[in-house]
Amino acid sequence: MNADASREMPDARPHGPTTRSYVAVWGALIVLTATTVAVAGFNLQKIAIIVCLGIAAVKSTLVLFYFMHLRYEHRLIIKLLIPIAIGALAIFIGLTFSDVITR
Amino acid sequence: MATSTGVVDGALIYILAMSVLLLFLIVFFMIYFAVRYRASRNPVPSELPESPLIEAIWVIVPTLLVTTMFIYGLTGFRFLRSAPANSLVVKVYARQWSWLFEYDNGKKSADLIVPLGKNVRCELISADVIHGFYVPAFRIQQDAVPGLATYAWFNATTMGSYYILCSQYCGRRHSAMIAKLIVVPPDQFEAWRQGKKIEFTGASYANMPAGERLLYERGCVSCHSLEDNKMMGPPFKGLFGSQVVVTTAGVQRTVVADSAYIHKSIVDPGADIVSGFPNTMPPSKDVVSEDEIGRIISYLKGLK
Amino acid sequence: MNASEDAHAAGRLGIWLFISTEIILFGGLFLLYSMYRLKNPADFHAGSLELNRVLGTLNTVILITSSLCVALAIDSLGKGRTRKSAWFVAATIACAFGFLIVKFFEWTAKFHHGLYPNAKVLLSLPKGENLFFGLYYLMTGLHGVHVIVGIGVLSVMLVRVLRGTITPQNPTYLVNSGLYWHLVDIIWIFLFPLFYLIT
Amino acid sequence: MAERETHESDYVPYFLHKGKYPGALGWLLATDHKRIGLLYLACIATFFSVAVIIGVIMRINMLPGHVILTAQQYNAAFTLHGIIMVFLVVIPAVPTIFGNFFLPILIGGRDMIFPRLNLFTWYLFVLGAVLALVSVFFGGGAVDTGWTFYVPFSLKTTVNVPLAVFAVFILGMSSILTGINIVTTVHQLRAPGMGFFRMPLSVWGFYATAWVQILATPIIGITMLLVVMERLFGIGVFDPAKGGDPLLYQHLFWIYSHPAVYIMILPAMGVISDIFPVFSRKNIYGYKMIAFSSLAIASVGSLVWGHHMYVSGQSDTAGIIFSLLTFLVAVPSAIKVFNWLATMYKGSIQVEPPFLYALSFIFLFSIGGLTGLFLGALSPNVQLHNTYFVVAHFHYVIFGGMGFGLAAAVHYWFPKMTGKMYNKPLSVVAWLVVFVGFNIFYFPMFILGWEGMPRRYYDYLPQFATLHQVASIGSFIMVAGLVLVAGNLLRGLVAGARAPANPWGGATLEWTLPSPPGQEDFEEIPVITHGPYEFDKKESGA
Repeated sequence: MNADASREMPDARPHGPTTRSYVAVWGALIVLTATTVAVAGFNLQKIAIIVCLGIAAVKSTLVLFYFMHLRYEHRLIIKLLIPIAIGALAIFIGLTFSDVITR
Repeated sequence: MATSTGVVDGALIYILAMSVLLLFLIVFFMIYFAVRYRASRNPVPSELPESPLIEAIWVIVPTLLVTTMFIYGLTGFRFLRSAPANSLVVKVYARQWSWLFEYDNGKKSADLIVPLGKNVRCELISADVIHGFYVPAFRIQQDAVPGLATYAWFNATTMGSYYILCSQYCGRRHSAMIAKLIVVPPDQFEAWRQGKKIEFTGASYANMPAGERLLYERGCVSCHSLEDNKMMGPPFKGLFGSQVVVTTAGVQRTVVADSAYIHKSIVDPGADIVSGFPNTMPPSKDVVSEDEIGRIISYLKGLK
Repeated sequence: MNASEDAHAAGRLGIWLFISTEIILFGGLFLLYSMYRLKNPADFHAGSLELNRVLGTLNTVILITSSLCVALAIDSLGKGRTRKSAWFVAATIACAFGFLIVKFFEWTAKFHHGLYPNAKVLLSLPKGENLFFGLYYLMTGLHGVHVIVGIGVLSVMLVRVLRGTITPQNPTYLVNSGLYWHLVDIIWIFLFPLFYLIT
Repeated sequence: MAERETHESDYVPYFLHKGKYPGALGWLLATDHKRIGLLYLACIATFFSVAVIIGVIMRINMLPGHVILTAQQYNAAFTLHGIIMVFLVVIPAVPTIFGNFFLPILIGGRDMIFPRLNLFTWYLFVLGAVLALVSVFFGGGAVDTGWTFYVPFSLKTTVNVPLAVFAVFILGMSSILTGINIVTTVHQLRAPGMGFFRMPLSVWGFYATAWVQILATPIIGITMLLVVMERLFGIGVFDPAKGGDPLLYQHLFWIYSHPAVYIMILPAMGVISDIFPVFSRKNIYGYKMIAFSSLAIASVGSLVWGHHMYVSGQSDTAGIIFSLLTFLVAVPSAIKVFNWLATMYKGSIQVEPPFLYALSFIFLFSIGGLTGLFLGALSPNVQLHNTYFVVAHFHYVIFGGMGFGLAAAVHYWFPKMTGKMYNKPLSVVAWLVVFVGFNIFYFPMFILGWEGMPRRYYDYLPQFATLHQVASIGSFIMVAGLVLVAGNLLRGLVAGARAPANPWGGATLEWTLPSPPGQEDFEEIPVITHGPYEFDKKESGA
């Protein structure tokens, strides 16, 4: 986080995932998409929401970690940004929820 | 005044006392330090070592203080938000820009007449935009939101006439959206509610012909002038029997303002839109009965 | 001190901050979606049955593939294979157009059924379905605007890679455009189940 | 500084520097943070004057027997006054003027990290302002919704709502990008040795504010876009007739607009935290507490928006939760005030004009903050909501707090920015007139509100006439004072005495530069060896 953190290598140099692992992640994403569509086909009702959003969360984590290199990120502030944004959103939604369900 | 008045004032005065005390301390120390430690008298500053104890006090004391305020406010709020089960229910219709009060037996009134010492539950209904039902003397306020059921309640403890104001900005004549709340003895109230003609002191539209009074009570005059000046809607003076240019389903035509036309304009105002005016009037079927429309028409006939 | 490396580090922090703001921008719509779904579960169920799940799935695959392409473009550039990188950027843009074309057919079909805002058919349906389609158009529409912006940004990147103003030593613009494009993908990853799958 | 004088020959003040472009283009295409700060200053000063004039017209209208506006004009007037003040003046003022000008210098950098983005935010700002202005004259006329644009009224009214709310969207984008620039600059450009806890507290203020700008502003952006979509396509997400819930609009609106109050006040508090130690000649008391309380205000302040909605139809449970959270946010604000006072204790105090503004900031902000407790408490709020009490409260917080903080900043940094000095005795007189006028103006509004005078009323019941008259007279005094302040500063700019490099004896980095600074700020990036308020060490540093 300090000033010395700014002296670092650009990350287009090959210290992130390999070409093969990108394709593997793509494969995983396609499989997960197929799974989520299949799951939605069964009539799971309320569980379907949890499963579908759970799979979506896994998929976006894969994109964030590998495609967007968050796994190889060494700056704390950047690692924290997505949790901060999601956290802020969760609070916004949660507090609004506290009104809507008790109204 | 009402039972809620004292409840709210208690919390207000407690917070006021604490605030005045705190403000006094802050200003006192600020001025005292500025004078006592002015550069000419105290040329060499001395560092104040940071003290965890002092800092802890600065966190804990305000926290405790505001907690008491929260609890005081909460108790009052609980009171304001729990209408007793045996309340007299009044439906409050808020529309741009007038109030209408309807009692459980269907009696309608432009003023909120209530019995002394009885719990009254006002159920708020908005026909168009958000309005605020606000009785300053009773310390009660609640918004009327379209599509949402809200309420406020009170128990009046003093006879008299009070203002009902609209506190949520609702457009051009927001500040004119005022009605009266009149507290009367329970027996008089009951007689009035059953249809006996009583004019209470302070009532808004006493001694008017029935048709004209309806125009006031149901808020028509907010947009339609009884003179000939142009407001949100066409003026009423000289309307009856005149030629009116209207747009019906996109086609412009000229009609004569007869009884049928006026009746239709009240129950389905969007059908014929008078040229030069916006299509903003809400359908008024629920607000006026057939009988009342008849009285309005006969009043307009005479308004030359 | 290496100025280009500093600029790269700053650009990365900047683009991640920007991505956070985008998440919250869509978050406002997610907030509305969750509240209205909570209040109108049956209407939302009916609404999502109206949507074409096949086209939705197709678009998901297209976007995931485009995400892979842009990742590979950056990967190739890092290995010094500029030409290959340019091809991958072009493939990404092609996928983006593919996505928009599918979306276009989807919207057009809905319009033909009178399922568009303020349409008589839609207004005659229960209020919850009106909200569902309102949110559907707003959210996929805002996402579509992001896809269009992405096409613009990636086209500029394509030109710059070909002209050699984006190089293996100076990849910042391409890397950051890639991050933006992945974000567009992630948002769709959530929109897809919310509108097409959960019934 | 001694070293600086030997280089006197190559020093050119930043505004005389010959850059790539000549004349006006040198300003309009400037990427130098100081010039962009001044571009913002020029715009914001203009908008402020316009909004003040609208305010005075409203006050004349409220004088008993002086009706000069129609109801519709009055409604448009308070709407415009609100939109201009909130979105074009108060939210951007301190971060864009002083953040731009001083943030890089205070952390020992030469510019903001993204200079071109910085200029772009100014163009977005101007575009937003122009759109807001244009909306007054086209498409149905000036907005009459109040600056809150509450639905469904804003969906029904016939005036030009879409353009006005779109302007707010553009201004929001500008604000977000400024926030991103500030956070990145603080993370990337601190000079060697400038750890987070050696940053001046004003930088902490800008930094905390920037986070709120980044995390909350997108919500107003999307909300305003939704209003545009509602108006253009009738989608119905906010329209109760189509199933929409107007209260969700209020939630979304206040999710941003309450934290926006902290966007307004936090940077001003930061500047005040810089001024107190300088004029007490003493290290700030409780540096870390002040720094962390900024972050605490920024984060807890984002959880309290529902206190605008106790009587809106929101559930009682939510009201109770929001009230509790609201009281929690009072604590860090109180901590700051106590720490400022403790900084004065046993100091060596010189009451110069900036310090006078800082002291009055404490007084007015305390009144604003304490009256906030009335409004945060549940049952008193039921009585006071949407009355003049609220109007008085937020003017004490925003004008008394942020406005006087801004004035303190102007009087503190004026010599550094211009290289000239204003007339000090006259500035004290001007301060007194503004301060007295301010209190005569706004204090009666507390009483009006308590007695039940609703806000946004074109007209009022006869019993309120006297207090309205007093408030109007106060407003005239205050505006006379503002003219005096502006006149004194302009006179100082044109004909003031030359200002020394460090007129107040400050220990932060900007005072190591000549007044005004040169184009590059620092000839050599300084190495920081001590905190920002260690006055005895200032010779050894930098």
